[in-house]
Amino acid sequence: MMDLAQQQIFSILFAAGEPMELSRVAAATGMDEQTVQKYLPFLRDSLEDGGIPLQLLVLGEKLQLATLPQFAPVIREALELRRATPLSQAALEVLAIVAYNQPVTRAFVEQVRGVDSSGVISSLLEKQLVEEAGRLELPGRPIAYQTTDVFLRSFGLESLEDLPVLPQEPEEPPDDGQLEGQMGFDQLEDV
Amino acid sequence: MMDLAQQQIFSILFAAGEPMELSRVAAATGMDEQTVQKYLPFLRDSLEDGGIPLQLLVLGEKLQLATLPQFAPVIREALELRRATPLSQAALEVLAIVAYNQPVTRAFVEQVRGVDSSGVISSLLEKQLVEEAGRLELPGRPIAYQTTDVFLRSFGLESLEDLPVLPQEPEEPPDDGQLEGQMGFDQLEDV
Amino acid sequence: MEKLTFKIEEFEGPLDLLLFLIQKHKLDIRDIQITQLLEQYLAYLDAVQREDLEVASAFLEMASRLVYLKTVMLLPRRQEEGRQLKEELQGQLLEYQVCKLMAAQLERQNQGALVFVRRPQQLEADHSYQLRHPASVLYAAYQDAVGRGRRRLPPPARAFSALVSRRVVSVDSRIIHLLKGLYRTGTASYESLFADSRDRGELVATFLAVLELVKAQRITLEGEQVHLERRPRQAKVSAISGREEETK
Repeated sequence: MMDLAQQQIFSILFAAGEPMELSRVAAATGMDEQTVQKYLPFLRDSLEDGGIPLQLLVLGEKLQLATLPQFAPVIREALELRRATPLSQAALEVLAIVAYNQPVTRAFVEQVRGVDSSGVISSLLEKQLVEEAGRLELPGRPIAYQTTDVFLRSFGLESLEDLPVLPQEPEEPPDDGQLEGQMGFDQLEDV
Repeated sequence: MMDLAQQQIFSILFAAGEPMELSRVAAATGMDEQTVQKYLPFLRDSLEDGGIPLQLLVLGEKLQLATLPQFAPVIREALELRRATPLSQAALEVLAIVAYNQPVTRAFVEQVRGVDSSGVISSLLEKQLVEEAGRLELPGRPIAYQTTDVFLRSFGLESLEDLPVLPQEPEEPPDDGQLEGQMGFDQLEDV
Repeated sequence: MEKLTFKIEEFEGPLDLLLFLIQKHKLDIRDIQITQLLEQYLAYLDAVQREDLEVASAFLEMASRLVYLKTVMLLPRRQEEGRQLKEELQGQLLEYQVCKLMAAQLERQNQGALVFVRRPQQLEADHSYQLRHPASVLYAAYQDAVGRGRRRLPPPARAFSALVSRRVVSVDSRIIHLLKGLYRTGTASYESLFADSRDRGELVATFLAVLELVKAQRITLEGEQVHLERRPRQAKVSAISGREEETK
């Protein structure tokens, strides 16, 4: 059973639809941010206890209510939505590059991929998976890109910190032969 | 506690946002309309029992979930705080391009910036900084955009004439509107 | 994976293709044999070209890069440069390999199509922008947007009115125009012939007109100068063919 604070937070998030800054929720309800934060687990419990088929998403500094995955088919049916075409390999690659290196320029993306990527970036912008992040102080003032809330939501992430860890590069071949100019520890100790 | 049928109806209405035909809810969930109708009181009870601050509206043949009136002030507060976000670099650029070249199409803006700008234009429309200015007599009859009074107010301008003057373009094409075949002899003779 | 025939569209780019070849031939990505890789790469491009498919320029660029790399590595005095170039390529391949791994990971995590959110509830609230800024920020933003691309600024909307009304600049009209001018002056600089062309279509028409006039021996080009032939060897201006060039 929701108490008043939970109800206020829930009402705001329901009406906003889009991700809403936690700080704004706090300001509007007159709580401080820590207090709002403290209420989130209780809100989640209330949803679950009431069998309300919604999830409370944390997307970086923002909060959003969304439906549960298992109801996707019935929602899609009712809203007459066509099944979304899955992201192309190219789109996933560009997303991965932007996600792990943001903010990045188009030139950077193209350097990693070795091919022109402007069309892919446009389509990601359109899908709101990436957005502009201003311009970089580089010659030509290129536009930088970053991932969005939609990206976090689409990939089930609460923040960029949750991105899967990059695979560790296998260790360099064992260095039985020291490289030129490198000193070993024993030598150092001898000094 | 909601059962599966209630959860399905709730999920559809949540995602729809707008009022949704009862018949479509029925079709999507595989129930008949009477059954859906029969579930509505139970759904209301579940919302109440869980302290969920939502009401189920029946609008003619349509259904909608909406917030409760007593939460309107806190919702409005939060949504209005949200509006006070300063314009992004991308938004400023699009606005400047529209301001200096209006009426312009989205394609024009995108050609100048070299990047998809549809999202930015929507957000400027919502903020009432730009508005539609009819359609241009071009292939595809694209929508043209122009700046608004809100724009003038936001930038302290009395009229568009007050926009800071851009440096003269050295290669501005002559636009004295000479017709083909009328021009050129004098220039030739001058050589 | 081990398909004998493959299409270029299956690869996201030359790096993708190289990784495929490295994997297929079990090469060591940390110490690739350039000669071997180059052979396979070129064989692949050949196969694609035999199918009459256009090979994207990025693939050709990589081919030339590999050829250059191989050449440099063969030259005893430039082995250091060769080593660096090779390391650069290997680094790029490793980086791209990581990118592909992450893309695959993201794909597994993608639930974008399963989770729905609401559109904002319509409030009677005023959504108009409330902040104030000095107008100079517009000026700065415009400069940023246009930036170095200033010269590539698209023509303003009014310029399209011509396009829409399908304005046609015929080569013939340009021939007459050029001749009229030259009859008065006898000679003119080559560049001046184009001085009054307002758009690309007109430039093209003018250029074609010049070619036609040269071919018909009505004018001669000497360096930068264009001279009118006062005594045409052919009585008629055969250049006028009735053909029309549309503006682009």
